[in-house]
Amino acid sequence: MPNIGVSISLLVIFGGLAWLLIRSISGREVDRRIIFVFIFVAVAAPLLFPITFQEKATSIVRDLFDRIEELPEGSHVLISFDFDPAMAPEVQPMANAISRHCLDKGHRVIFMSLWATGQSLMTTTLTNVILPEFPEKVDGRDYVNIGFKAGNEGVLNVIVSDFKKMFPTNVNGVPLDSMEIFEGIESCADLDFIVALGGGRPGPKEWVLFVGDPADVPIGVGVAAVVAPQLYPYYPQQVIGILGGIKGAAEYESELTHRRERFADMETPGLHMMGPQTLAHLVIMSFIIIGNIAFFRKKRSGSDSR
Amino acid sequence: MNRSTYILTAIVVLLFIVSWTLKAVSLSGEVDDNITRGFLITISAFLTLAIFSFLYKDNPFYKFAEHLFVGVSAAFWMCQGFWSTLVGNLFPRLSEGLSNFFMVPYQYSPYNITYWIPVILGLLLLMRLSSKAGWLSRWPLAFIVGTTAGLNFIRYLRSDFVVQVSSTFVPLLGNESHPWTGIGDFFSHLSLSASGQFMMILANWIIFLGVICGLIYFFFSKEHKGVFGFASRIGIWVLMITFGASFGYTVMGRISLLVGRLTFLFRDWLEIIS
Amino acid sequence: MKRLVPLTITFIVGFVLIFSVFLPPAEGLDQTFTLYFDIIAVFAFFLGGGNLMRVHINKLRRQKKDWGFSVVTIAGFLFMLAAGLFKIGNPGDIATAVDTQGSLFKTVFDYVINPLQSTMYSLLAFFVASASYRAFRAKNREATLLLIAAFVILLGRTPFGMMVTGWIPDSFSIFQIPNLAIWIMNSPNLAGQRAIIIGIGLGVISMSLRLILGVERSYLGDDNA
Amino acid sequence: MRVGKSTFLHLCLAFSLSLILILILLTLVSAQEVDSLRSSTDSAYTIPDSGLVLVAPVTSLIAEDYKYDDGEQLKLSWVPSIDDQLVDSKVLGYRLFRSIDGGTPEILAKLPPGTNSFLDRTVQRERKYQYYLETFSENFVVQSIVTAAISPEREWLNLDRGWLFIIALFISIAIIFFVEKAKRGHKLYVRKIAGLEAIDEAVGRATEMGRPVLFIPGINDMDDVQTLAALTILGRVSRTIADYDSQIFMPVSRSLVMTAARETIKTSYMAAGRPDAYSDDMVNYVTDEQFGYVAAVDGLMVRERPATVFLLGAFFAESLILAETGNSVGAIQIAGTARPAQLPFFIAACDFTLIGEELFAASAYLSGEPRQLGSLKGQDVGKGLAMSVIILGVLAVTIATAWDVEIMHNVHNWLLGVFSSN
Repeated sequence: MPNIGVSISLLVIFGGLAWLLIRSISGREVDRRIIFVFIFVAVAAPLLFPITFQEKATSIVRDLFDRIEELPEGSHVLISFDFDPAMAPEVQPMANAISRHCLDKGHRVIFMSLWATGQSLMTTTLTNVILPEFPEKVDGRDYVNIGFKAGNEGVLNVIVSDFKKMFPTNVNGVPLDSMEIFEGIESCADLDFIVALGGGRPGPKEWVLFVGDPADVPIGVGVAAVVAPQLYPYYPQQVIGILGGIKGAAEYESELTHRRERFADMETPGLHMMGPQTLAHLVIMSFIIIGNIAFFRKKRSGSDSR
Repeated sequence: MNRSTYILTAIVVLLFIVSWTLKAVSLSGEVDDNITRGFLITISAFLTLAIFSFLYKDNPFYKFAEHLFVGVSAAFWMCQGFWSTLVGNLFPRLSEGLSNFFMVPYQYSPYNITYWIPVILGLLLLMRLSSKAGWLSRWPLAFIVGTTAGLNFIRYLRSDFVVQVSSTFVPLLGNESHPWTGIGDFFSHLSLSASGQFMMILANWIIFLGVICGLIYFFFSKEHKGVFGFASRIGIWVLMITFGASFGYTVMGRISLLVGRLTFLFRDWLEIIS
Repeated sequence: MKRLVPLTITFIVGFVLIFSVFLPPAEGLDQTFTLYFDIIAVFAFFLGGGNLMRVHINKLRRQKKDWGFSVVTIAGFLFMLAAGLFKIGNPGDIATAVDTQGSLFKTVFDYVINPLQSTMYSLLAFFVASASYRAFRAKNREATLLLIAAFVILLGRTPFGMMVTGWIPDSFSIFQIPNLAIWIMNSPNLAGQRAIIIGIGLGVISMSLRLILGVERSYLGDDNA
Repeated sequence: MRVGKSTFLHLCLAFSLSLILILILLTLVSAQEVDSLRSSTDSAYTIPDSGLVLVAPVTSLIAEDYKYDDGEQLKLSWVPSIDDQLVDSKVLGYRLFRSIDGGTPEILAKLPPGTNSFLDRTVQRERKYQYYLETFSENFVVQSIVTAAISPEREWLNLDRGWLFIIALFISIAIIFFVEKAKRGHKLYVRKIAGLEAIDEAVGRATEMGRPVLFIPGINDMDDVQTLAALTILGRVSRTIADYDSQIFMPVSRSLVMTAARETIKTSYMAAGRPDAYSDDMVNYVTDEQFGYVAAVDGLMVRERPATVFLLGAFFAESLILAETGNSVGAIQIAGTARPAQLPFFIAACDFTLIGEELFAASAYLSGEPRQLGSLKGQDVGKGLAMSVIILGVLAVTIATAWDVEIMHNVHNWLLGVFSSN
């Protein structure tokens, strides 16, 4: 049944594209609403009839994975959820995969957020991933959720020298001083690794500028694809590795499923989402070609008539 | 509003009720508040579709969603500002009574008095409402402009100027992983392998020259002629490649967002995928 | 007087903040001033929210076109404001977070704001396609470079890049599309980004200086113009 | 009172110079050396009892003043116990004790194995502090020797940032120098910026078509310099609009920006001699929510069909939504942002785009005032500095890595030190 669905939708997409190609050879432009329809079909069809492709991690993703892999057990890792529901489809799979990886390696994980909207997404990761998959881990010892604080970069400015000034308690009002996980942690400078997940401001860039550089803490980032190129200048000196968009998430997932047996059968939303991606990219590339053909035909006919 | 709009609205309302009912029925086994939940999921789906309808053209459903969005979200951020900035940060430094009222711990410090500065400036800002004393509202604005200029001067100097300059110190003849071992070796190992020495060296040359030419493009006070003009042409080409590459790279993220929304429609609302 | 005082305030505040970076006893000033800014911004909400209400109430009173939708805005605003300020339905007391699960505030956020926000954002998937269709044309040399770079990266982000060029031997592996894509991202793209970022740094420095020294005062209304 | 610009500038300069002088004096005063205090290295081993997991104490415990701060921190460093190993470590951790003014020692922190430093942020300048560390295993505890009493010191100047200060000073002086030079009537060349040349025409077109101009100052608040840049451009643009008698719409997403923008437009209209034509309704606050704002602006665009759209300031994901919608209603669009991530979309969908630095230069360029143009020349000096340093650094690191030349390594490291982010 899915195969029939796949075939029909592929037929619709490619047939339509061929038709538009023929039209464009006579120099005709395509209405933008037709493009919208194609994008809709290219994304919807693989969702209804799933197709997945294999991914292999690029070095920029593997660097981040290896860093978490090589940290000694019991290291303090801070994961900051600086994104909103709109970015969640891209960034949440990274958050889940990295949280799994850290906890499985026995690191102590501190969750926080600079975005008001990040707090509920953090709760999503805690309730959907950590509680069911790591029942042996104890809140306050192995991980802690210290929640959201308003103030954007201001928050970073403070925690870079003093954590408890900004976050006196965790999200449930328990003082941080009373927690085992915070022993020896006064500020961000005492952390072993920071993973900044986000895509807006404040986000990974601010973490690098306000915390990573001044306190000299290694930072790995996971970002929405749109801001990843902007972070390349910081790699590899100022950031350890970059997960860019859903492809980065998919690569991390495939690395995790291949290199840590425990996760061989885990859910891989990132990998699943690559199906619609591939088709949509194909459609956009086709439209670029169609647009150029139409453009050159028009230019030629324009110069002919002159 | 013409007749067809009324008919369309009636149909949408009907579909809304049908969806609500079906959703409530399908949730009845799982949750207690299935009627509320059915309503909430249906309204989410309705709003999602209302926004998508804008792609075709402007219409009353989009207008409804837009106006609702504006009203609700403006209040959302105001409440956030009230609870997190005023209650969370100002009151604990201003007054013990207010702190106790809102049950936030009072933070005593001899400098607390300085927190009257933003309060006074904030009140001056409200002077804008008066036609006579309106000019007083320029003071807080001047304060803000000064703050922004002062803070960003050093911030950008450090992160955008100093650090980016020193990150551009790239070796042009090889690095630790590809050490330079003489011109003979270079030619005998010449290859176009992505991880080979040649591509690495080429990349560094492009970074070096690209940054220099890019900066030349931004020169304001020198005419872009001759060698300088040539370099600035190279600069704009490098910028164009940058823009093209960033654009292409971004597409993936944008598609993901649509995937997220369609997943909501197909899974949470229609329940046709799992 | 009306101009001297604001200019002096800007100058002193800006200058002090720049120097605080170099003086350890004054180093906390940037945090303090950031907080001051946030507090002033909350006061400004009165003006903003008041203005929003005024505009829509006027529309309603004068029965302007689409006045019916203004009712939606006003109702939504007041409803959410009440839900947030009085913490309606909040399971805890006054000290619990305003967006605690179960509160009316959080419910409206989850089922109204969130879907609207994400859907609006997802429109980009469509616009990115229509923009690339229109803009990526080989009109001249610059546009052609833009087009080629975009195309290579797009191809490199899919498994097709590897399918089409996977046969290329290792010694020419730069021509494998995914490798080329990463190389473009790391080399010319990085060079361009850096040139832009350094330029921005200088632009901000100069702009800040102009503001602090009162050379740029068009935001206060320019007396020369 | 009307203040001459030059008088004000001179006042500023005088004030700055005196401050710098004071700073230099302060450096001389505060340049005293603080000796760090060392404990003697080894303490005696306890005679082993059977069954005890014996561990060695930490050695070389040093307490010293933290540089550079306001006298709020003391830095402790030590060599961890030799029994503190990555694998099969006998050491379970350390306990740090502190006594204040010779009082009874109290526990300050429990530290995990592998720690070799600690920053005590809970100290005061008037007090004297002594520290010692306990190394503990499962059932054994050993103490290090106690450090000598020490108080934290306040440093008046952060000497780590000396180079940053010099770079800041260099660029500032270059800018001020050219501002002054231009003021004295020295002619300056400034290259054309296409997007800005088009402004008059774009506003004129709106007037001809009888459609409004839409001005979007980005979605960030006044704490972003890009918003300030947008407002300074608004000052010039609204002047043109007032002169042409066009209509302007300006929905904004921040209340403060609304207040500032009204002030800006109002003064421009007054300067144009048409205060009666100004109305507060030109600028309206919509919502702080990013996409709520975008939804409203999109709606406004398709309903009001502006002839000209300005998208100047800090933009995020919404850049393309706005630019595509503007394009679909046939508006001329002039965009500009210093968010590198959003520039490609403006380049693709708008008629003119101010790239990064050009956004900040725009209002100076539009003003046509020599002083403002002088500051652009000053920026170019900054670019010259960047280029020379890059060339020098690249040369140094190339020679250093290729032929391992000692002096070039030093040059490279020195440059990295000068251009470092602390």
